[in-house]
Amino acid sequence: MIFIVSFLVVLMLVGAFAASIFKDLISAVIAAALVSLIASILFYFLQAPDVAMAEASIGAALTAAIFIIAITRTKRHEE
Amino acid sequence: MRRIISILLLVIVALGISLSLAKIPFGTPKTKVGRYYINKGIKETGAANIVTSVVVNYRGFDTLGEVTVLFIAAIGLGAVLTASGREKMRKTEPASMVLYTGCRLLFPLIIIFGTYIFIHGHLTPGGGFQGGAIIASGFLLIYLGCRERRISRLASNLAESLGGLLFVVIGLFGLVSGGYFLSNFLPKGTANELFSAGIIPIIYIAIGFKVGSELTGIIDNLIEES
Amino acid sequence: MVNPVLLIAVPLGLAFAIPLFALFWKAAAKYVPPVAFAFNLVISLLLLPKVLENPVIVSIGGWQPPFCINLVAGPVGVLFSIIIALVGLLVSIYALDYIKEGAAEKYHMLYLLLLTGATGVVLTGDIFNLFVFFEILCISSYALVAYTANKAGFESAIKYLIQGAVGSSLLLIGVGLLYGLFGTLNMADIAQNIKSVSPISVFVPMVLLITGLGVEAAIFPLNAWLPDAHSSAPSSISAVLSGIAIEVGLYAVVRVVFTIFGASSILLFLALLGILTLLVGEMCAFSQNNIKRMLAYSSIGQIGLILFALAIATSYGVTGGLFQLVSHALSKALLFLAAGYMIYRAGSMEISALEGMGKKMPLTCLAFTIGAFSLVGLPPFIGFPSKFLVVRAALATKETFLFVLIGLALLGTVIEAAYFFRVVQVLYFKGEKPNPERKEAPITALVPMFIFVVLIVIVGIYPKLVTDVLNSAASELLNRLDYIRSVLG
Amino acid sequence: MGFLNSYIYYIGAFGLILVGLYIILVKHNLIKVIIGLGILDTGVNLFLISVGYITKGTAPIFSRPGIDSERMVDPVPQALVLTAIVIGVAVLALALSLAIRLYQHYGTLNLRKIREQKW
Repeated sequence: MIFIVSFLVVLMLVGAFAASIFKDLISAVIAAALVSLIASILFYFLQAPDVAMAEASIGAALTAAIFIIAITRTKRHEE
Repeated sequence: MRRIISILLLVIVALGISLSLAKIPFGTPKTKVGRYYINKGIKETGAANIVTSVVVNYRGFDTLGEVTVLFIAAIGLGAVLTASGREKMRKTEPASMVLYTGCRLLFPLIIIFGTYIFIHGHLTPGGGFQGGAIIASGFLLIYLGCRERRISRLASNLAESLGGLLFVVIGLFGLVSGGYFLSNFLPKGTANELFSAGIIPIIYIAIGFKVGSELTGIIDNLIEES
Repeated sequence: MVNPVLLIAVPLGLAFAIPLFALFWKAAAKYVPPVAFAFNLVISLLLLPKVLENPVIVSIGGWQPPFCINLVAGPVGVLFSIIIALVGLLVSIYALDYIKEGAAEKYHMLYLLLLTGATGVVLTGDIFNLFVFFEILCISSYALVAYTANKAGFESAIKYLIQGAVGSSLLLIGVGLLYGLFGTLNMADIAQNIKSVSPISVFVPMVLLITGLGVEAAIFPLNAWLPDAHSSAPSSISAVLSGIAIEVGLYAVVRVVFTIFGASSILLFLALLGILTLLVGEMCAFSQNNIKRMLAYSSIGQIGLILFALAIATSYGVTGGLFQLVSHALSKALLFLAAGYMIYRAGSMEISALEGMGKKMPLTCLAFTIGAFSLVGLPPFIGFPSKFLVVRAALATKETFLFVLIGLALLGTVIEAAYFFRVVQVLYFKGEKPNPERKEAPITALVPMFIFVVLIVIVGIYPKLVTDVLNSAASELLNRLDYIRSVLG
Repeated sequence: MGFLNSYIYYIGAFGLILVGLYIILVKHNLIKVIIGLGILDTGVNLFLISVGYITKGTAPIFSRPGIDSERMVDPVPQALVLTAIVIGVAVLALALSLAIRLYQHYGTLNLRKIREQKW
């Protein structure tokens, strides 16, 4: 169990770093959505199923969608 | 330069927080309020899901505020994006047949699933926010797959208003009948049944409609070309 | 039975109902905020005599604190809710004609919700609930700053939003740490147990809370957003942002420091911060050519003075600080309202463009002048007794450090006087045209300004009218044990 | 191992908070900054939930009779986080709408170039 959790935490932090490094904003948003998704799994491990559901549906899915809509209406690449 | 200063700042923040965290060991019970809710919650509110009883009943005022925050965001987004006053247009390239049919088929299922989630909020994990978000994602699918369809702005505004009003009116009704704002004035029933927990399911249904229509409104406003 | 929860629930319900009203009558939206604030004003005034004897504690949902959210309508809360309702009512009357373009219905909803959030912040007795109402206040002000829909509005709004969002995240971390340490969110309950853990681990959440709330209160290093936001918003919104929003932020800081933490160790630091805020604000205001930016910087200066007075933490000091806060709320709201129509007629925010306005719009300019004189602290306006009380409080402490600081504060006041007199001089004694055509502001603007002027003059002449309330408010802030006892019983 | 067991969630939460703050402080692109705000929010939420956890706890739901209520995790932080998630998405949506409008006016999202206002 602890190994799975550690692996997920490391993956999550890597995702957060990737979100800061990627020049392509869509990729950065996907990385940020990955962070939210892993956070939602961690919420589930922490016995918070309500929060896990909210994070997965609001934090990961909808937020990523509105980010992508906004990026298509602005510019895709960071200068 | 800016980077170095920021990193120094972050190090200070990290040190400070870790200092305080030493007194909050992970995994040990440390709460008195939470314990009270677990021990008394099911008797006092009738909801099997303690988180729901905390969200809707014990800390219902927070939830009222939270619904208001989302309402503000929806209005504010509308004010920011439509302020130019220009006529709205949308690209209407038709989606492919498979996508179109798939979306039409999935949409009702998603709506039913979302409704199920918020109606059963007091029994199982989930509730108004999660259900509302799922409903909004159903509408997002419609926006992406069936592009010529439009959601009636009027209907979504009405759902928003009525959901919010219902919440406040139930609260005020509790004030009149029970002496306290948001007090649970309906019979509690037996736990783990659909018709139980007094006002909790009603409020969660109101929240579900409100959150669903607000998130849909946010997506709608963002997706429209202005 | 008058219940303080009505102060929050009724305006919220009305705000939710505005789209429904608009179905039947398009123009209904703009009449809802005046009605809501008139209701709030009546309810708060009815509550006032009762809370002067004993604070009214109501719990939401019918459980005992700390197991539910409770509202604490003490003298401080009711004092603030009266100010909010009063300023809100007058500014919403002003906005009836002032707001013409854009999505007016949305403006009125956001305006109503902004001040409802402010009322919630001052009444709540629960730290997380405070966070939620704070977010209502902040998010509606982000949207309203962008309401003018020009470059400057969007830019200021996004800067304000980013700083505000970071601030509220820090606030939330602080709340989380407090919950981890004490297992409760009720402010009185936390205050009761604050001594049971080591001071070091309490220090970190305190710093986080002060930083988070300080962004909205515009305390010195955290106030970069304020001049942009307050100068790009519509003038009616600048009036409530300057007159109410930052004061409410300051209230939250003071409530956290005094009631929850009972921290006497950082008071001198806060006093120093206050004077720094004051000097920075006044000096920047002095060098501005844009009248709204000048007023915004002057708000920073005034907030610094209020923070300094509150941080003296004697009975005199806190009374003086609260008095100064009331006087700033009234005077600055008046100044922004008057400036709004002056800018509208002149077509520019530059001070030089306002030349000769004193002849074109004599009543509006007179209101502006009275507001300016009151803010500087000239008798017989409200600013004089309040500043006098602050100075007296600082001198009464007999501490050299505070003497030095109050000397600096007086220096700031001199700068303030210099730039306000410059504007007044431009209004009346410059301008070539001998007889320009007169075009006053509409009656919906003149009436609120007139009421503000009347209040400023009356309270300036008879400060006794408010000192009773201010004294009991100060003693509520200073006696945290009474607060704890009245909430937890 | 004991160290990991007791601190891994805190490490994750504060890692996210620090990365989020770093993005906000250092990056110039507005959308990037808003992504940073989202990551910061997630980190704060994860921290709040980990505060309420009890080792070997169960979810605070009486889904069937006879569940041991002694080992239920604290429901309050979960309620707070539900609120915080919704507030977070509200702020993000508003920020993105402002970003769209700024792009229409300035043609760029670089915060260094969006500098009409000065001190």
